[in-house]
Amino acid sequence: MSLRTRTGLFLASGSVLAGLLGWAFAGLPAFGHYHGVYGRALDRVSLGQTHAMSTIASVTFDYRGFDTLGEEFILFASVLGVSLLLREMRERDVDAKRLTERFEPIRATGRIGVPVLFLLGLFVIAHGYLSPGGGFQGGVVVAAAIVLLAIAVDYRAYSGLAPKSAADLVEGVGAGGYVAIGLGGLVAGATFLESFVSRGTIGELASSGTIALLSWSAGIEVAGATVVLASEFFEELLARRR
Amino acid sequence: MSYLPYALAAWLFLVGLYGVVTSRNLIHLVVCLAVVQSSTYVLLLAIGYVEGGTAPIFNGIPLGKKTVDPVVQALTLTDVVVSVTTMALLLAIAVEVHKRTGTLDPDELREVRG
Amino acid sequence: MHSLVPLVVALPLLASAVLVALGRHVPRPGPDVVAIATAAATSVLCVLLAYAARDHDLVYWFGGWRPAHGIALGIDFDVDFASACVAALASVVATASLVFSWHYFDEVGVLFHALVLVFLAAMTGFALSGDLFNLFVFLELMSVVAVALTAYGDEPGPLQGALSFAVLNGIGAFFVLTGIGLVYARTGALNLEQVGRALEHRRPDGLVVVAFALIVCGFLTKAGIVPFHFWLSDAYAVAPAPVCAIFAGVMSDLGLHAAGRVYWSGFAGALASHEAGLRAVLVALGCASALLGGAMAFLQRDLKRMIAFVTVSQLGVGLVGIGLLKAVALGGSTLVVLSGGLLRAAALLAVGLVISVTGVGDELRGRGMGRRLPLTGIVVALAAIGLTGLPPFGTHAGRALVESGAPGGYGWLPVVLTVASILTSAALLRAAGRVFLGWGASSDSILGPQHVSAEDEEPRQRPRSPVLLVPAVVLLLLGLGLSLYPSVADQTTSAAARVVDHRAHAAEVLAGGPLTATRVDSDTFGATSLVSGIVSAVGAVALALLTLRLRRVSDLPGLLLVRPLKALHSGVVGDYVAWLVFGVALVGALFAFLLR
Amino acid sequence: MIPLQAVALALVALGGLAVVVARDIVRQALVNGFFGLSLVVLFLVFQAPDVALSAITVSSAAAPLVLTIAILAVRRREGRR
Repeated sequence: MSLRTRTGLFLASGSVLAGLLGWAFAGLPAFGHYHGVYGRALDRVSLGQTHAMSTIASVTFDYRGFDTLGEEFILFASVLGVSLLLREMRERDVDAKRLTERFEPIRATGRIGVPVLFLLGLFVIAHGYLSPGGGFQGGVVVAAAIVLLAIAVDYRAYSGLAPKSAADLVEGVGAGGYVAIGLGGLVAGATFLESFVSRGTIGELASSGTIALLSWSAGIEVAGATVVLASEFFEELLARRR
Repeated sequence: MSYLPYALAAWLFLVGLYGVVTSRNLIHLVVCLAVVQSSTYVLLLAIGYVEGGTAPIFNGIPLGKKTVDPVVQALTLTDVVVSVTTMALLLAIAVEVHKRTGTLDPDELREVRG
Repeated sequence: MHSLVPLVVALPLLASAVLVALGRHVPRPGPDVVAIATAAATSVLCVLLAYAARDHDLVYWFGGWRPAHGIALGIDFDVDFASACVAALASVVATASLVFSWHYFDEVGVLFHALVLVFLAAMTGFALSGDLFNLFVFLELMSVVAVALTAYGDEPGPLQGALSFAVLNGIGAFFVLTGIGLVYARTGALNLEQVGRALEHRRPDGLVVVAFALIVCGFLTKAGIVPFHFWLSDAYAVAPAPVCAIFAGVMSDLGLHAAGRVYWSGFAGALASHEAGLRAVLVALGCASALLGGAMAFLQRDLKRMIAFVTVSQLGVGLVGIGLLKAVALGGSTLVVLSGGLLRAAALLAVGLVISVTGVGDELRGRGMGRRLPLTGIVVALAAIGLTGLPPFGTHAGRALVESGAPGGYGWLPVVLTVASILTSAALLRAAGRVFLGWGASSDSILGPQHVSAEDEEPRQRPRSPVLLVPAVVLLLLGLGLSLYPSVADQTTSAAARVVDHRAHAAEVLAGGPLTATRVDSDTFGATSLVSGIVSAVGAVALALLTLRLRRVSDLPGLLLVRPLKALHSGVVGDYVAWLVFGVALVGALFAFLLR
Repeated sequence: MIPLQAVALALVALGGLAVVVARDIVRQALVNGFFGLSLVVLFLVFQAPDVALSAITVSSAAAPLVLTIAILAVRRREGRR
């Protein structure tokens, strides 16, 4: 099809689709007036059952922890995919100095940023079930700190700190750790992903059972995956000209 | 007024699709795809919103206060992660396509057809 | 038995993570052995689950969150016989593919194995999940892995196929997710059975009808049903053969399975009074796929792409089975999916062997190149015969059940299915005759595009380990033999009857209610099914011989409509997205018209 | 609906359109950053701090990083031709 016919076909069917969506959305409860049984039930029982202050955390890592397992492997698999694609075809040699030159302006701020971000990331992972945050958000922040090290300080220091095999190891441990914690429930005689450690006291850092463990393993996986991802893309950029 | 958030979801879905259909650059196309996906965040969160409700985190708020739906938020969290990973994978493919063919224009990629 | 349920997902995922973490330090046969052993163990687990689920579902609640007062707090796996069989199909094909790739790739990193294992887990999870959002998660996981594997090409060509795959399936998944959002807004539930209960009480309005349309269209995109199929053939043409075998054997079938499951568990109660309209739409889509897939398969010269269209056609038959909305036909659909999937995967692995030995995967360029591979040729030919549904082999039992489920007014259905299966199998037989026997002409303008990359490359002959053929033979025998084992047909129809009885099913899942061991005797194959099976087989052989005899397909009368048909498959991702939106709008509008 | 929500909705609506019509990929990457931030604001006024937090890590770190590098990698190869 020419661009024109294609756009025409899209506009015609898109307007039908718009009509359908409008028709469907008219049946939604008015904005702000939702009363779903699932959320209400969880709001009522979650704190007592899971000892997690944040219902989001208890949904993410407990009631629907199995979804999160799938989500973690989506990240895992797409990073494997990127590695497979870019590693395969790359012109090997990497020119490490060019990266630092390229990002000169952010070097100064970066030096301070690295440790601050790193600690912030760990904090966000640790407090996910007490306040907003958790493994996924914190993991990205930790990874951002490591990546900033590459840009702001020295790519060689970065690749020394996060060589591919180490990053792969971290990623595998994070993803496998989630499954292993899930299997821990089975081994303890309960079900997969059932909390098999003490739930602790509400509000304390050591509370909420496996939610904390799962959140940490997600954090490790996300940090590892993001670092691998960033390295692959960096090297794509830094590959020496042929 | 009270249906505007849903209208926004529909708008983002269709506008994003329009971008995907008419795109002449794979990187542009990938970003448009992310716009389509952002429509699902808006829809999910808008569905679970409760007027005057707070976030479902019982840290300092009195028990029994109205909260917004926690489930849709957990779903959206997953959705956001899916979005960025898909984007990274697609961008890697786009870079690879460019490396092999020297073009990013989807209309010029007709090697496999018929 | 219950605690085995999560293992079919957890085991491959864990093995995959271990491979990535440590695989770098393990020398070559190590990762292969680990991956194959894991996939084989998963196959055994799935077969055990199917056996355990033959009379009633195994319902597994993750985290131990059993439903309270009919409200599901967590996520469940609802293992019924059909789902467990589809999961078993996935793991058997994945095992075969891993065995095949051990000798297929000269150099394969550990990442490939890790990805195949994640793929396997995603497929078993998708087959078994009883939760709408969890289905979405596994749908996305399947897509991400499959795209990565597609792009992992030994093919030097552009990655266009991988890209179309990612974009089309991504958009399909967003349609699904929008539908899920609508359903959640109405019912406050994500568990399929709970959704079904909540929707049943009200007349379906715009929200329910559109949500159903969006979810079904999203799953049919994965299944590659016309007009959502465009990405599929391009992806197959690019992906390496062992990966293609998984695509052809299982991945598409899973989309169909999910569509059936979502209808019966979630929407059957709400839409019960509109069965006739719904049936018309779904059967029409199925027939369109069966015929268009057949025609396009017949017009291909690229062998993998040909099998891609065979898949489209066969899944059309599967959709007809689901769309008839009858227990017998649903059971037949499962059987078609199972035996057809095994046969297509076998054919693809055989084609992969040809590619591996000769370096050519093209019918015309490969003419006569397969003479030294007689066994491989026999595998392809037998798979093609099995796909015709020649009694009593292969897809015969499944198709017979589908046809016997056709209500009044659908008497023409066997004719359509017969035509479709003649076309698909004739295409495969023609290709087999050309490649393995050297029959027919060496050029034909109508088959595929004139331009094929690396046309003048010197064909190679590489000696290959005969082990490479073993997985294809095993899949072939399983696919051919499934129908011979009569209790399988009984089991699938009984399982389908339990799915169709959706109220009892919901009670079973949500309340651990009384287990109804419905027994249906499927032994009602009429004379029509025998006739249509035999006619398909004879017709396919005859058509294949005719085209080889004519020397050119383009000499066949009545091929004038071919060029526009082929032009539709333009390879441009924007076109495909436009067609996808067109399809959703069409299905949605038809539903709006018929189901209100 | 409170006015803040209406403003956030309008911002996101305009942002989405702007991302699509920005045909130059460098400009689009920039606009996309703003679109991401407008989504973060929307999530905050929808009382979804968790989602906002992950959206901000994604739209201020992960997405721009891969996008920028992809664009640079393509540009670099174009320059070589």
